[in-house]
Amino acid sequence: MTYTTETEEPLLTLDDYRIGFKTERGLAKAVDGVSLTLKRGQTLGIVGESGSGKTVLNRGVMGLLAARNTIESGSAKFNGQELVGENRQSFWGTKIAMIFQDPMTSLNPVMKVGNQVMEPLRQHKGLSKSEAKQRVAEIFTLVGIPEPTKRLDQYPHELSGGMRQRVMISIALAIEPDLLIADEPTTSLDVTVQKYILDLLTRIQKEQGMSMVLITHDLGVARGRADEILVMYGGHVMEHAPTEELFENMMHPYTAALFSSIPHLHHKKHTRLSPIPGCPPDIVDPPIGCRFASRCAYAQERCLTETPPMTYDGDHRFACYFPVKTPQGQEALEKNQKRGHTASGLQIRKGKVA
Amino acid sequence: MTTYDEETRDMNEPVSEDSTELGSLDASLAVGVAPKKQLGFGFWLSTFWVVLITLLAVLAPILPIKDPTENYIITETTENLRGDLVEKPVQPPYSLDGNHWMGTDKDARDMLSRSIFGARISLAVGFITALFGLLVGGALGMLAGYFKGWADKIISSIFIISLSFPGLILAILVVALLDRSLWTVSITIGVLAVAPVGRLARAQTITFAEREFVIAAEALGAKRSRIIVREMLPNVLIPMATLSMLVVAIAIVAEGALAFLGLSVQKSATWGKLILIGSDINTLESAPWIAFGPIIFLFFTVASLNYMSDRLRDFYDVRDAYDLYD
Amino acid sequence: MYKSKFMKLLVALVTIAMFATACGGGDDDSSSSSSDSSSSSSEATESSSESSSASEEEAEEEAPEEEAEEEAPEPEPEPEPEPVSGGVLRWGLEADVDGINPTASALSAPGLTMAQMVFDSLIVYTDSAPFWACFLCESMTASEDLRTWTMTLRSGISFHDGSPLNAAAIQVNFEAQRGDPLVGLAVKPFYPAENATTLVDDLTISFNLSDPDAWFPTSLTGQLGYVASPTWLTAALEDPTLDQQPVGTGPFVFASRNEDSITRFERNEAWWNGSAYLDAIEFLPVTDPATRTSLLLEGELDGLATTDVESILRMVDDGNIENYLDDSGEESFALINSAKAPFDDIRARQAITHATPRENYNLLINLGETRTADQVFTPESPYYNPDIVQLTDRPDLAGPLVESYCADNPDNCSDGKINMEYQFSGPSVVGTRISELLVEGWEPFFNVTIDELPQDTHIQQVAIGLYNISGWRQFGQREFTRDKVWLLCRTVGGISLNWPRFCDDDRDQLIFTAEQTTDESVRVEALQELSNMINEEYLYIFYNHTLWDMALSNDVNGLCDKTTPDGGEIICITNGRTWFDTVWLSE
Amino acid sequence: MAGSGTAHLRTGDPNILLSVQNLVVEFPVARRTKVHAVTDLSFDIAEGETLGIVGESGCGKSTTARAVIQIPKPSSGSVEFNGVDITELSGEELRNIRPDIQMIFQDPISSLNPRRTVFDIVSEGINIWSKSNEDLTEDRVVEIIQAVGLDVEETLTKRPHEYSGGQCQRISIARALILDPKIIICDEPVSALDVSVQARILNMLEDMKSRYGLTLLFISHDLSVVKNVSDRVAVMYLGKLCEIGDGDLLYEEPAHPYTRLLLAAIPDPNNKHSGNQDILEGELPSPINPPSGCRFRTRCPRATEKCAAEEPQISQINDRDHWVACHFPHLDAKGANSSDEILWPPE
Amino acid sequence: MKRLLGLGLLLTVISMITFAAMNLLGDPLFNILGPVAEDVDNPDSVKLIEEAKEQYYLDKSLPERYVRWAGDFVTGDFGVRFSATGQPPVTDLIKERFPRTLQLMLMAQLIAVGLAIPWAVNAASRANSKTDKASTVTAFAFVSLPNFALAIILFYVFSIRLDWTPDVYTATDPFWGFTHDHKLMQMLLPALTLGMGSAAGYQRLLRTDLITTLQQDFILMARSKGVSRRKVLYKHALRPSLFSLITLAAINIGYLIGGALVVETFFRIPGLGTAVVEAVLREDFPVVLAIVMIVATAFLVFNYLADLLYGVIDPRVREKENYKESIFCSWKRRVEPVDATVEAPT
Repeated sequence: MTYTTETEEPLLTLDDYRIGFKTERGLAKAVDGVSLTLKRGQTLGIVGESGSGKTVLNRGVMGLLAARNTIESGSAKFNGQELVGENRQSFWGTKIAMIFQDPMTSLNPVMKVGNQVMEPLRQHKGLSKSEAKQRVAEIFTLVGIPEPTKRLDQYPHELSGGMRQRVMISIALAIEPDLLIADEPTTSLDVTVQKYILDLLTRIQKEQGMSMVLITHDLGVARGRADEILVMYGGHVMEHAPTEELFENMMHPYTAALFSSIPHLHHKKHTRLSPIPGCPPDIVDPPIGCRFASRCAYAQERCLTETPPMTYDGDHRFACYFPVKTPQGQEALEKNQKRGHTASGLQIRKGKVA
Repeated sequence: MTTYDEETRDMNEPVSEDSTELGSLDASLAVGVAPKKQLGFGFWLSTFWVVLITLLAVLAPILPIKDPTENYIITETTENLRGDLVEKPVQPPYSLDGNHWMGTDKDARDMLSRSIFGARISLAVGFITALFGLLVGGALGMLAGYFKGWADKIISSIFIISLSFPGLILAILVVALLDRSLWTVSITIGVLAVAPVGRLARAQTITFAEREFVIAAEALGAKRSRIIVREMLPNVLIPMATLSMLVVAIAIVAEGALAFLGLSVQKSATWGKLILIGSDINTLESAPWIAFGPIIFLFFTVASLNYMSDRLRDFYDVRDAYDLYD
Repeated sequence: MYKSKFMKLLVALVTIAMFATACGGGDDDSSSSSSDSSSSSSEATESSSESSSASEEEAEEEAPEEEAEEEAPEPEPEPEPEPVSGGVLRWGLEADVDGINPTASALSAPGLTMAQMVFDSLIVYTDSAPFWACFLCESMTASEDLRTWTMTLRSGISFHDGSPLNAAAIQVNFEAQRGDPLVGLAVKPFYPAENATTLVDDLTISFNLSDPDAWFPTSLTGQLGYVASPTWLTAALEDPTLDQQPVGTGPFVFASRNEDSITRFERNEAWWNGSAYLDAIEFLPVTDPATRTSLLLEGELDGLATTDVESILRMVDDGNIENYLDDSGEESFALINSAKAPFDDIRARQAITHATPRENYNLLINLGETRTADQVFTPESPYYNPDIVQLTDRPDLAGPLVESYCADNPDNCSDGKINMEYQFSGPSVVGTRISELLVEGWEPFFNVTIDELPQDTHIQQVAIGLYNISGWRQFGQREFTRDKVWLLCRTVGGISLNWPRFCDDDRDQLIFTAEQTTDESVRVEALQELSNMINEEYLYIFYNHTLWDMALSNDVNGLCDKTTPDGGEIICITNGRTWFDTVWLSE
Repeated sequence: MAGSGTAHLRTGDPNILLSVQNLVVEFPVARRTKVHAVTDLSFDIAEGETLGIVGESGCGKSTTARAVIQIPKPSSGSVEFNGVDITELSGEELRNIRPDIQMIFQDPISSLNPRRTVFDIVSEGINIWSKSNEDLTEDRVVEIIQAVGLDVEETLTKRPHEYSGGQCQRISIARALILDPKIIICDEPVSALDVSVQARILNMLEDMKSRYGLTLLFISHDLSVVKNVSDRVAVMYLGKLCEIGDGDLLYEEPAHPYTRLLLAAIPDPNNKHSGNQDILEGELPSPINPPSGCRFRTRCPRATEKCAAEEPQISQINDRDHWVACHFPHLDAKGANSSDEILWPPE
Repeated sequence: MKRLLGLGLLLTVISMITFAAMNLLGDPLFNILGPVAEDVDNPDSVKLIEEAKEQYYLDKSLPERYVRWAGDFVTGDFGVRFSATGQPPVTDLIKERFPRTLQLMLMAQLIAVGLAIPWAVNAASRANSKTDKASTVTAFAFVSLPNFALAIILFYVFSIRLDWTPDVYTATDPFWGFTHDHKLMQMLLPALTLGMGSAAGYQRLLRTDLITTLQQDFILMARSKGVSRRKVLYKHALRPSLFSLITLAAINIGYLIGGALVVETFFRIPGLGTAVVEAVLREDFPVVLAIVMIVATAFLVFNYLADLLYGVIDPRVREKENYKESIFCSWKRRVEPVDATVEAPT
């Protein structure tokens, strides 16, 4: 299935994109038929729990997965150029940049940070050493690293977590990419630093006019930073909508469940949380039908046998037969509450998943 | 269905060695499907070999094999210069044949049975050494690691000093000055094993002493002795056990080296001694089986022990590498 | 520098060329010291076993029958190619030595080999009566009572350092050797304390002996006969490092020495007896006989000497090597200490002799290539006693003897077996093999403790009698009475050169009888009886006559062309040693 | 900020179970240098109450937890439990009081002995104390194991590594509960867990608390989580206390500049503080050589010279259960509570 | 520096222990004089004994002798041998023998490191591929093969069967050259014997470390920056993985010395290894003492250098002195970067 609402040619288009890993037990379908488009200058937030396939998706697009164990299919177009089956090394360091979760481990501990930022400049832009240094100092200033020339000669361990992440961003900036993929860029940082870095990323993205994919497990992080949010679960796209639309209308039970399982600031103390029952699907041998069915309070018999197709509601799309806040959904939930369990056997008491 | 559901995914799988294509995401990590840890066929094959050789060694005197000291001289009838037919002994060594599966040495002794009898001493040295090293080194190391402070300082200094001595020189010195009995050789090598084993025990103890389950036990009100026995020991024992196989292997090699220098157990032949006897250029050229037979025995035994240790280390996820002691 | 005198003493004792032949310090036989891999070293004691001063007839004549066919050297007169001057000969030694000073150093086989380059000896052995000839001397005559021998030197000879050779120089050498607290121990017993030598004139000197000796000149064929520059000797007393840089009158001049590596001698252009063909000769110590052999076969060496039977066979099989084989020298045997329990009882000595698996020994250790020995003489020798049979390989005879011994000496027995210790030098592969083989034979009657000792310690312990039975090798003087130092009562003592510590005046008398006459019939009778007495006392368990091989590559010519200055023939090969002044390299 | 003072202590309240006063923990790092991990910290917890301690990494919250259970003992200060200063106790006395104070750790792997079965681990407390306390029987183990939602049969044979992180945390809780403690110190019990699992553990903690009448000291860096479980919340910065008080009150009207910054940074979609434009400048000062006066002054948007010269003392705000250590607190903070929206599934 | 002082102290303790052991294990007088030392009734012997006592300072107390010996040792005079002539002096012997052993060790280490690094990089970059499995098996075989056995096998194949390498060490100069006459070729097999075993050990260690490193994010980062595969392997991954290897290589000095005893003996190289075996056998303790000290010093110094090298390789170590000790503490453990709480302010 193709999903395009674009007039302008999108920067990145995935169509039924799949990634499988060969494991001892069989093929692990980490990304299973994802379609999306990313417009130029836009930010796409990809949200999901660990194991949902969000990281694999991006590394797959980058071509950073081990070829030996990986099977990639479908279509992924970057700038109109097909990526699947192609060697993507020419994009590395030129068109696409990445930022990783832990700034400590994603910087080489034995190289001066200056050199690490200079590397792509010298390699791809052909700058001389002094030119590169000059440029790095500029970038450092841009990302708010004080005393940039002094920092050039420092090693990662001499910097704080926030500073390291700024260096990471500098590397991405040095590349001047069309697309920046930020994979959980702030998870290991303290909240105050996290806020700074996210704000910085957004600012830079806007200033440089690049596209960004922001991967996170925290819906809150995506809000305010992403133009659109894509929710993944078990390798599937569950829901995809412009950010504000999503927060207003969470159509997919999974999105809603994910959101309500987290304690929120506006809750009174000792508010009972609503955890998601059960465990993530086995992607080597995924359940037939909806992957979330076994944990879903709305699940009906149909969900267990048929994979729900993507439903479009303007910019909002979701893969569910019984979306939240729709009559079908409400009916399904009530039915389940009445019989005390869902179609998958999940018990429900007093309207709560037990 | 219980109130709380199982979360089957083990999120704490250690990084597997699979598919390290320059930092690529590991499949199992990416999808949360961890391969089951297994000791593997090789481990059981190694175990089989070690058990077999140990059994052979123990049972050697009652096995239907040739006498390892008997000179099985073959005679043949030939004409002498005068044309008389005379019975003449054939000059050994004899090559491999149905009678001597591994040939004979220059003294017409059966190499197979000599190798099996050689295993008796080699393995005995290995096991005694390991036992001594583990008992003494393990106890010292655990003491140092758990109590820290002065005990640690003193014991650690002893370890360092003993490590700085070139081991084999020390061994030949002791062995040359004292009598060359099985016990002297074993204990000498065992003493050399104390420091490396002790250091591992100490490191392990320290590692585990810092782990939170020890604090938890203390918080439960467990006494020190109980913590050592119930919490520390089971954890230190596993790496020690895997190490012990390595120590046996290393002791066998060390004994072999001593024997190769002509300085090991005097009375009986060990593998090292058998190899030494076959190792001069003439013998190697004319009768390579004399040296290579025992080499194969030695190699398979040492490799098996090493491999077992290695596998167990992986299996129990003992992080500290310890192949330092040679 | 202080010298460890006791060690030096023993080293010297067992290697002095004058009286001795070697005691087999180490491995008692064919594979000899040179086969022990790790302990063999530059120490002189190491290869002391191989030293000997007795020389032999050419190998072709003397070699045992079974080897005769294999021998390469051809006696046929071929058109002799002309000798060419030049070239460097590389010779493999079984070990390096501590020094090359005849009056202070332990001249073991390699030491003697090298010493023969720098030093001329006073006397050389010859093939016909009186079986010796003057070399550095011009003449030598005995007094009536055979106690005083007067020697006249050749004139006009000078040492490499320019000092002249004269009677005084001989006296300095002799007294230095006799006066050396250690080397002298084997010299002292046979001379009066005072006036052992008398200077007659500038070139004439008299030796005054304690006992009459018709064969005295043969004493001067080896270390005692080497004459070194007195100037150098004096200097070396002050600075022992000079022991490494010998100065003599010989055909070659010491050039350089790198311990454990290469010792080089160059042609003495001003040699009094002509000029050597070789530009230089280099000695390389290679302790392992197999390796040494390989080097020769590969052309890295031009020659070597060995007793390792396996190596000998390899070289005999190779077409490009000339082998000079000779087994008339030393004997290999087990040495029994008659002064210490249990072998102070002849029954124990008999029993162990009977239990000894000598056949296997000769088959396995000597590869069946050596001749079994029952006595010190080979069958070719006029003194060979055909009646002597050493009863080995007869365990049936050993049983009753052990039983009767143990009945009388229960303290020295356990479980009906005699307790004893077998010593040998090690670590050595052959030594180990031998010990295992012997123990295999002895075990039914003896509780054998094996004691593998470093060579030096082994020699020490044997010298002071701290042993039961031990692997050994000695005898082998061409003139047998020169071996008297190992047999006489007067060499028994705290430190005993009479290793078995066995004294029998009658036996001594037989030696003196043989020594004091040149009458062959008297000598035959005396020496055959001597052999018999040795056999009956069960002091040595003879295994075999040691087989020496001097092996040279085919390019080496003129080996035995050396003559006395007067043109007389010389026995040129002596237990693996020879001269190289007539040797030349073809091509 | 980060001030000292004990004004906020509810001295004399008979319900106070644990009272920590002037706690100081220092570690030597090199010759003559010390890390001042916790300096002059005071708080108290009433019976049945949950006190949440929140702060960023390096603020000393975990150190505080360890100091409370006396492993290791604090450098100075007192920890009164049930009126007894346990810092004064040693040896057997201390051991006897331990069953009442239990702890749950962050790392589910490190806190469970990998070589023992889960049943063993849980019943360890029983094994230690059964002689002196006859109530402790195997039945209790079974009860507790079931209470935390594990299968008793399985625990008999399985070892910790066969369980997931969430389950391991349940095991830890079970182990802590087995001796029927008065108080449980929870040191970041959910930060290593996935969000959906985290909710389950938090719910369970609440269940256990009501079921066994526990008092909790809950430590976390996650403000939302702390708010959810705590009755009172304390905010720490660089080893000192900034603000303490009723959870709802503190979150509603944060008075300390640091608290405000923290709250503003929370990426919660409904965070009403996120509009605060102040940004936390600079880096965390070294605890080896902390700033003089108020420890937060180096990064505080309101700092003046006074803050460097004088350490603020803790003081009460508006006569409510709300205490702050700051010279210039935000006392005007008012905000509407707009948390009526209830998401799925409906309560 | 403090650590250097510690090193000196350690060496002093070692030398004291060794010295005392050498003097107490055997009767030094007996070692010099043999049985004569016991023969106190004989005036000749007594004279020898007196002379020896004076010569070797045996009439002095043990500490005094130690001080005397240590003083000489520090100035490079290792004393007089307990040998027939006392010649050559220990110093000369060491001077003569040491270069050969040093050459051997250097060659062995070069071979080991030179082989191990590309081998490990290659294996780690294709972890669990067939190539990697094959190389793991190979490495395992070499690790399990005692060096005396390896020596025999190499000698059998290359010297006896193929005749590529010479049978014997003849100490011939020059070093460089490829015929049997050159030291290079003569040292090749011994160095290979020592080097291969070590190389296999290094490979196993480095491979594991590299695999760990290669799974780090910064490798992914480097690749996503467009750094070439080769550069990623050798520039980004290798250096941070070298820690354990350096430690092992330093500790391996001890192993190499042990191996040298065997290998030198087998290949008949007159080096320190053979010297010490000979000396031990004839109880020539001054030589043993000197060699033990040289080896212990080398061992400790190399470990010290390894520690310094850590700093070169990893800047984290350079600044914080929290690596403390390598052999002195935990050899294979890299000290984790300091906790955030101790982080320096900017």
